[in-house]
Amino acid sequence: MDFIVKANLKRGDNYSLLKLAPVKGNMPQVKPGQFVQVEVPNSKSTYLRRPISINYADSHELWLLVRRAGAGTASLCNAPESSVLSVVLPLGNGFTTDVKGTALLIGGGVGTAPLLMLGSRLAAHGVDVHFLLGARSMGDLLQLDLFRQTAEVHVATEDGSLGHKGLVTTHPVLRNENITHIACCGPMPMMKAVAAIARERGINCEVSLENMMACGLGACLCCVEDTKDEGNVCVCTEGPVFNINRLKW
Amino acid sequence: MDFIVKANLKRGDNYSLLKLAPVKGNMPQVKPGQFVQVEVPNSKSTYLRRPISINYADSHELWLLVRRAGAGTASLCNAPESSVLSVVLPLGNGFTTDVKGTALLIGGGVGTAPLLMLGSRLAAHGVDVHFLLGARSMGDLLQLDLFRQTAEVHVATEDGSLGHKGLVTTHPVLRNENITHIACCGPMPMMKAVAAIARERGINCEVSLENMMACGLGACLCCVEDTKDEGNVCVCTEGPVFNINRLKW
Amino acid sequence: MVDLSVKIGSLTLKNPVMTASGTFGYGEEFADFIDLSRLGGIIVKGTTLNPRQGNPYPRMAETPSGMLNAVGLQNKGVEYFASNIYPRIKDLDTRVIVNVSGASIDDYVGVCERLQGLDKVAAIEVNISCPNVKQGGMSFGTTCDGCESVVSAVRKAWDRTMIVKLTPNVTDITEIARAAEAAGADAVSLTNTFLGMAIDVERQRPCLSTITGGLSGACIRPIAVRMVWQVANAVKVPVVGLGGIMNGRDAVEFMLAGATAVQIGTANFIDPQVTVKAVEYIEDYMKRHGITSCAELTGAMKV
Amino acid sequence: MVDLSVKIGSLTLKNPVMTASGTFGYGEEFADFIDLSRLGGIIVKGTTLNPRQGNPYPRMAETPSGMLNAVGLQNKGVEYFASNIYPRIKDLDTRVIVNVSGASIDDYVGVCERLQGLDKVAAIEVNISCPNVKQGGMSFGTTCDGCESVVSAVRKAWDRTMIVKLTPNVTDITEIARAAEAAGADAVSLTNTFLGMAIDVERQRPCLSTITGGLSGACIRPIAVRMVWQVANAVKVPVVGLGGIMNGRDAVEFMLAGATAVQIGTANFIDPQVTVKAVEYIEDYMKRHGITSCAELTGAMKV
Repeated sequence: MDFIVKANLKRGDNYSLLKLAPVKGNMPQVKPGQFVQVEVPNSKSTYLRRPISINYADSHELWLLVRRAGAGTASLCNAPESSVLSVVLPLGNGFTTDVKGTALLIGGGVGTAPLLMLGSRLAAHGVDVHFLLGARSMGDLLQLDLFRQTAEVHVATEDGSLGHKGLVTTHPVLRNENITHIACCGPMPMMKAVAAIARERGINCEVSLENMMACGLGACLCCVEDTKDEGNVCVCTEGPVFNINRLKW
Repeated sequence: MDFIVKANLKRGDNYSLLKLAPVKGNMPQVKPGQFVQVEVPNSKSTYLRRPISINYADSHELWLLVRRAGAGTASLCNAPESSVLSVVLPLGNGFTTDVKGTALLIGGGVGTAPLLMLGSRLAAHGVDVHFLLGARSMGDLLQLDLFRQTAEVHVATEDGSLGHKGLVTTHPVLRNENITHIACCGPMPMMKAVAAIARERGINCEVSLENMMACGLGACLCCVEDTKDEGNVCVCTEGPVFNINRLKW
Repeated sequence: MVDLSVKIGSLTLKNPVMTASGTFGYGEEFADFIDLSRLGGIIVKGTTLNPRQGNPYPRMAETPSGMLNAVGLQNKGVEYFASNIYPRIKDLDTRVIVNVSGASIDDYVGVCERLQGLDKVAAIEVNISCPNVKQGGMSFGTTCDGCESVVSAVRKAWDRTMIVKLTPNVTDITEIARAAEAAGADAVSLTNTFLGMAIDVERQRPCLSTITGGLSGACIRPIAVRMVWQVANAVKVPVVGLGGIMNGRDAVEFMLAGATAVQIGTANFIDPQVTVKAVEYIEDYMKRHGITSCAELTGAMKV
Repeated sequence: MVDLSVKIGSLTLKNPVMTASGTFGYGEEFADFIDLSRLGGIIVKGTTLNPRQGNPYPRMAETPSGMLNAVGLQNKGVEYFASNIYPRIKDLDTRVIVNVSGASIDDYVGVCERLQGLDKVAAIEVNISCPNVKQGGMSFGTTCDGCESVVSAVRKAWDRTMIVKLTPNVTDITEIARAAEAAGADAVSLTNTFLGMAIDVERQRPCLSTITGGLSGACIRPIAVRMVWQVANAVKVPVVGLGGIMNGRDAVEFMLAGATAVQIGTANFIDPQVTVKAVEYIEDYMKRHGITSCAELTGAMKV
C-alpha cells in the first residue's frame, strides 16, 4: 500500500517522526503493537524492507517513529515530504487491550513508540494507565507531551537529567501494588529484567520483540523466537507481542 | 573530488543540466571532449559510476548535461540542489583544438553536449565554426541558444519540426567545400555515417565514443575499441575522442 | 493472444511463474496481497518426514543485494502437512507442488509415500540442495552418485511429476543435472542458495547461529542465469530457473537462457505482489516481441 | 601503536591491503588519487608469455551490487612488461607482485623464468582461475590435479614468494587449496570471479561478447568470506582474502574469517582511494578493539 509522507519531523539527533497518509483508500484498522514493513527507497546498501512499529494510526493517518540505526533506517529518516513509501500493514498481533485495573506500560528508547497508542486505547477503556519511560538522557525521551496528554508519566534516565536516575527497573512506580498488567517494549536486557520482576510479582506481562525479519508475513521463518508451547515461532505473525509465559526467558 | 549541485535545470522530459561547483579547491583544467565519472547516489540498482561528458567547465564551474537513460542517470537527473556528488575528473584525451580553417561540429542527441565547449574554444582561436545539431524533434534540441551565441548553427530534425528535415548526414552544410575538420559526437550509426562521408571527402575527422566502461582510468580494460595501430585500446584513456583513421570502421 | 501455459513433464501450468519453496509459506500468507489463482504454481515450504524445529535464531543477515538465511527446514512434518495444511490449500486454483527434503533416502521416500495419497499435489520438488542442514540436504546434491541415489529411489515412490532442485555449490552443475535426468527426473530446478557467510565485525561473531547460510536475492542472479543456460544446453528435460528474480524482466532473462518456467523467491519478501506483476510483465513482453507461446521464449537468446 | 605489517611466506607487507590483479592496472593509473607507497602491495595485471588482445567488446555488464567482465587477459606479454613497465614501477615504495597466467604449464613457467631476473618483483600470484579464456585459466583451478601440475612446475621456476589464486567455481575449494599447498604454494588467494552471465532481454542477446564472464563486486562477498573461512581452517599457509571488499569494514571481515591479507578489486573502479581508506580503517579498528598486530586479527572470529 502506498503512503505519502505528509510530514517528517526530526526528533533529537537520531529519530524522525514520519506522518503518512494513504495515497488512495482508507487506512486499515490497526491494533496497538502492530507493525509495518516499509520499503526503503534510495539506499544502496538496503535490500529488504524495514519493520517499524506503529506509533499512532487512525482512519487517515499513520505515524512511524524511526530510529536512525543503519543505512536503511537513515534513508527512511530522510524521506522527503511528499515522497511516496510502500508500506505493508498492519502486521503482527498487537498488545492485549482486554485489561482491567492498573496497567504499567514500560518503554525504553524507540521502544516507547507503540505504547502511546496502547495507552490511549487502554485509558479510553477505563484502565488506570501509567507510563514508565526510560532513556539514557532527557534528550532521548520522545513525545513526552503526547504521553502526558494520555496518562500519568514516570520517567527514568540513566544520567538523571529527568525523573528517576537509573534504569526503569529501579523506578519506584514498579512497587505500586495495584499494577495488574505490564506491557513492555525496549532493548532486550530491559525487557528481560522487567519480565523477571513481573514473574516474581505474579503480574501479567507482555513484551514486544524486535527479532530481525525478512518478510514480516510468516513466510521466511527468519525471525523466530523459541517458545515453551510450540518451539520456534515467527515473531512477525505470532508476535511481535508475547506474553512472557510463552517465552523461555 | 566532491562537487555541490548549484543548479539542476530540467531540459525537456529526458535531460537535466547539472551545474556543479567544487566543494573546496579549484576546478582542474579541462579540455573540450573530456569526461567525468560521477558516483550515483541513492540508486539501488546502480553499482558503478556513470561516465558523463563535460558540457562546459571554467575555473569554478562544471556543467554536465545528463540524459535519463536508466536508473543510474535518472538518479543523477534528480540530484537535489545543494547535494554533493563525487566526481572523478578530468578523464580522457579530448578533441584536438589545433584546427585551422572551417570546422563542422556535428552532434546528435545528448552527443551535442561536449561540442559546445569545443566550438567556443575553436571560435576563440579564430576557427570558422559551424555546428550541425541533429535530433528527432525540435524539443530534443538542447541549449540551442548557447550554441547560437557561440557560432553558426545548422539543425536537422527527423520530423522536420526545426531546420532541415532528415538525418544530419543529409544536411546541405555537409556540402560546404571549405570544411577542413569535422568533430562528431552522437549515436554510433550517425558517427559511422559521418566518418564515411569524411573519409570520402578526405576531411580530417574525430569522433567521440561512448563504450561502456567501469573505471574510466584505463585499469579495467572493459571499454576497449579495436584500433588499426594497436588493437584493443581503452576508450577512457586513449579516447573518448579518436581520429577516424585509427578506427576499423 | 499469447499462450502463457507451460509444460513441466506431464504437468501443465497456466503460466511459467511459480513461487520458490521457503519464501511463500503455504500460499495463504500471501492471499491478502494477490489472487493466488493467477500463479502458475505454488511450491510450498520444504517438508520432511518428521517435524523439525530448524536452527536457532539468528537465521538471517542482509547482504549487498541479497540475504543469507539459515532456517534449516523448520516444518511440522509431512503428516501435519497432510492433515492440517493440505485440506486448506488443495482447492486453490493453481498447482500445488511440495518441496521434499530429508536426511536420508528413506526420509525422502517416506514423505513421498505420504504425499502419494494427496490427489491435488501436482508435483514434488526434490530438494537435494539445502545448505542449512547437517545431514542430507546439499550433500546429496554435490555428487552425481548422491543425486542419482535419491532421485531413483524417489522415482519409485512417486509417479506424478518430479522436479529435482539442484545446488549451485558445485564445479559442474551440468553433470549433476544429467545424473538427475538419467535417474528419472521430469525436470530440474536451479539454483538453490549459495553457501555464504557474514560476520558482525564489531562483535567479531558470525551473523548467523549456524555460521554459514544460504545466499539468495538479486546478487546471485548472474551466476544462476549462467547455470540455467549451461544446464538447458545439457539436458532434455525442462529447466525451472530461479535465483534472484526480482521482477518480470528477470524472469524473461531466465527463460531466454533456457528456462521453461521460473520461481520467484526472496523477492516475495520485498514485494508480496511481485509474482503477479511478473506474470503481467511476461504477457506484455511477449506481445511487444510478437511471441505467441512461452515455448518460443525458452532458450530464445541469440548467440 | 598498532603493527599493520603482515607476512606472506617470506615476504613482509607493510600492511594487509593489496590491489587485486586486473583492477588496478600497473598502479600508475591510480597515482593521481593515492600515494601508492601506502599500500601493502600492488598485484599488477595478469601477465602472459605472449601478448594477448583479449576478448571483443562488449566486455562488461553491471549487475546488482556487482559487475561481469570478460576482458580475457589482455596484456602485452611478459617481455613488454619486463622492458617497458617494470622499469617504471620497480622503485615504488610498495611490494610489486605479478599475476601470472597461461594457457599451458610451459606458458606459466616461461613467464616466471622471465620475471626471475627482475629483482623488485617481490612475489608472483599464479592465476589458475581466470574464467574468461578458452585455454588454461580456470580449467587448471577446478581440479586438484590441474592445480598441482601448474603449481609444482612453477615452484621449480620461481624461488621467491608464490601465491596461488583460486577459483570459487568448485564444489570444495579446500581440496584445491590443499593441493596448492602440497605442491609448494607459499599462500593462496581467493576468490577470483564467479562465472556468470547476463542477457539484454530487449535485444535477446548476451550482454558480453563471450556470453559468460566473471562476476565481481559486493554481491559475491558472502560467498567469498565463507570460502576464506573454510580454506583458512584447511591449510597452514596464509590466505589472502578477496571478493567484494568495498571498504575497510569488509577487509576486516575477511581477516576475522581467517585472511592474513586482503586484495581490493572492483571497488577501485568506484572509489580510486578505497585502498588507502581501508588501511586507515583497519588501523583505527585495531586501536578501537585493542588489537596490536594484524596477526591477532586473522581468524579472530569467535564461534
